[in-house]
Amino acid sequence: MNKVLLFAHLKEIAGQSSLEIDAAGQTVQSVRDTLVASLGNLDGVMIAVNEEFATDEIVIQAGDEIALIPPVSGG
Amino acid sequence: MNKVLLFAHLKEIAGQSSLEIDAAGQTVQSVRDTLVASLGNLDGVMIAVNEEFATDEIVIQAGDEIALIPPVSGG
Amino acid sequence: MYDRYSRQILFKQIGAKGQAEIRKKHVLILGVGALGTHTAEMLVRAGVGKITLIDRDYVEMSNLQRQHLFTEEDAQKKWPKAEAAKIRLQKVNHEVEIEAIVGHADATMLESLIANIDLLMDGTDNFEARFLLNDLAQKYHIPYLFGSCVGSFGMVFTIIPGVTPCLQCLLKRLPLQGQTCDTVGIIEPTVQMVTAHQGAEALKILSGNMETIRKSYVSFDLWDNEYVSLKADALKDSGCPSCGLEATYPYLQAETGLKVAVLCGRDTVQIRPTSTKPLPLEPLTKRWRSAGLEVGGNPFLVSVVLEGKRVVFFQDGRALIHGTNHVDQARKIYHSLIG
Amino acid sequence: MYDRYSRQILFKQIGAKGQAEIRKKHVLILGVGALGTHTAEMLVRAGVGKITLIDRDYVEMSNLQRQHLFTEEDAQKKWPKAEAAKIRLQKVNHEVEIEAIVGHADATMLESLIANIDLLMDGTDNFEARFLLNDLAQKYHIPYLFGSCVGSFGMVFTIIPGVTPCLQCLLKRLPLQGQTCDTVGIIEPTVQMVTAHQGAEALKILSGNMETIRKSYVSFDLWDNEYVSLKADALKDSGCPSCGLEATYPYLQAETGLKVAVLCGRDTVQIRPTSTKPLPLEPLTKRWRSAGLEVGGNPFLVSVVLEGKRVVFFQDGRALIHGTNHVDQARKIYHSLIG
Repeated sequence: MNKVLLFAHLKEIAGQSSLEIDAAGQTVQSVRDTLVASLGNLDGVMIAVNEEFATDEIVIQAGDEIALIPPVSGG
Repeated sequence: MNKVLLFAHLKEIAGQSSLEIDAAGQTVQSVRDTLVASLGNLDGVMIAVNEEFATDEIVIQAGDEIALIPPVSGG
Repeated sequence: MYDRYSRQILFKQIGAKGQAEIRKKHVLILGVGALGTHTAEMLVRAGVGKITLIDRDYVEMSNLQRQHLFTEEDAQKKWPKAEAAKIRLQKVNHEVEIEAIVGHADATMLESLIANIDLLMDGTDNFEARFLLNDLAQKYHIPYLFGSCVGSFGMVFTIIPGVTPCLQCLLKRLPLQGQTCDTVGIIEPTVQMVTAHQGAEALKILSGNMETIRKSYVSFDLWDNEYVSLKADALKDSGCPSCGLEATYPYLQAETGLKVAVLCGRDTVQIRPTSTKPLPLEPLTKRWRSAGLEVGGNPFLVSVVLEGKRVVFFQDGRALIHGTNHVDQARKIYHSLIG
Repeated sequence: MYDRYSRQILFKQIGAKGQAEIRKKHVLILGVGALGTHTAEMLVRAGVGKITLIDRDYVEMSNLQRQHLFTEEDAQKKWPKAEAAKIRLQKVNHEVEIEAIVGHADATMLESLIANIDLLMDGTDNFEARFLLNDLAQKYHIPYLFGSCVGSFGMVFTIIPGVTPCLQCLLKRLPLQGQTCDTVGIIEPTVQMVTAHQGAEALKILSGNMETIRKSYVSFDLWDNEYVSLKADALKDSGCPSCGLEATYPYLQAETGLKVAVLCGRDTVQIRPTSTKPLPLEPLTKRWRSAGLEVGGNPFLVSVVLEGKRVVFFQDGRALIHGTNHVDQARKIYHSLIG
């Protein structure tokens, strides 16, 4: 299983601050495509795996911690 | 072995930001007494084990990460 | 020990040598809102040589909750933010040279200012401006300190051309802005958390301590007690249009046409003519007054109410149409007033 | 949407209800230096009901690098910090009631002020004052936001009586202060990093969001890019003299005798009489002038130079002897002037 940490508005959409999914063997792009169903548009949302930003083709291993970091525009 | 993270002036005294020691089986108090030789006075320095402050009688396990947090008075 | 920078010089990673370096440097801060007022105050207190402040907006009461440097009087007078900040900052430190520019920063303006700039600080509230800063940083090899926040959530990243990934590498495209200050608000500590990081990075860069630059991307939520530090190296893209081998700096390309934009979080539309010839504010004021309209203002701008909407015209020809998000309605009101 | 607190009300964890709570609250900030000026400005901009500011010191040039609210003019006039802060803060927000107290805060003074205080904020620069605040928090069941910093290193902890460990549980005794502002300096972003955390915790407590209080002790180094968050529950001590079952609040016990203290980071000795009857500043000024001494001052204090040392007397009888760390030399100068 993989823990998915959520930030900013993604927490509100999910109603919780993290999700549990089984993403072992999937690419980052595939995880993104899957999560769109529950979290809505993820354009521009950066994905980190084990505290490191990952490109779309990286393959997730069992136990990897995933984090979704949306950019926000305020300032 | 145990990694010991150092903060504030302890880094300067040690000349590095962390130490490696073998503290398995020792209490926090015993680690404190040992480190005084290399780091000088540790009165008031708080000791955390695996990101949790520990009382003096807690016994360190192999692989535990130790952190030394000195209080500073500025403000 | 009575020197005003003594406590910063005592910090040995800066020292007298670093302080002398800081005094030589020129920093450009784009946006003098929440982030920009905080970082400007830090840099001026720290004794930087010169700062250039750019902001197109004026002070309003709803700014005061999080934008330092400004007072109730600034809001009552609708003083332009860059000018209001400059007045306060010169009282804090007259030794720092402060250039205040009231206007919309486009590629042409920024490229005309870029000579001798040592650091670009992000005080903007939209990603279009951030991508422009990012391209500017890459083209002219100047460090750029990205920061942004809403609510209790914020992020910060140090962009060093040739070393770190750039904003384009990280985000790929202008992100959809799900959350704005208008929809989810903001608390002031979030701003401070971003500017604490931006400020420390600025002092490292200006004092010549490049080896301790923060390499990771920080994202935090102060309300939920979260703080993550994420390695970003893997996102550096050799094909990136902003920092790659064949960079074209897309956000610096020439622009044409009347610019109309809905402002994030303001219920306001901005209209800006292509040519920036100065508006004749005095004759316009007289004409509107004689037409029975409610007109106010100061040397920098004129405020006039039409059809229940407040419109503010700046000397550079820009107008803000308040109380609407409708571009067409805004255009109509604009043309009704200017002809 | 033009309400001055609109962006804070839009933050849904606060909302209109939380904002109304914040408006009712009274916060005591002890110490109006680097931390205190930052948190005071945040609370005033956020629209808290009332703040009480206590500081014994006046503004000097070397403060300006990190202490917000103050200007060069404040330093030139040696204006007391609490009063200088109040003047600036009322321009930022006239709706907030601000009480400025120029004086040394001991147990007697603080206990006389404690009624109706909802929160204690740490703006102090020494642990004696912090242990006093900690005992006060425990005895009167008031949250206390501990914070401290030097260099690029800082720490912050939220103390809720009956819930979290207290400062005495964490430190056991007054720590030896290896590092002071005088020995290692400080950079302003470190201050902001501490006050960003203190500020968010303050807004949670004041708006009634106790469930999101930060439980862990944060320690960070902005220069070395370190941030740790440490659970502290294990240190809560049922035998603690400040918060245990048989608490005696040792730092609130009665004090006697002339108080002489070397001030951290100032090359200064403070002397304070036990009885705090007001000093007759005018007659003293005349006497010293007629003795040919260099005398200056303002309605709050008199500054006089003797034997090359500058001595500042406050209305409450305190004196600061600058340019020395020697208690006996300071006493001698003090007695030479006062008799």
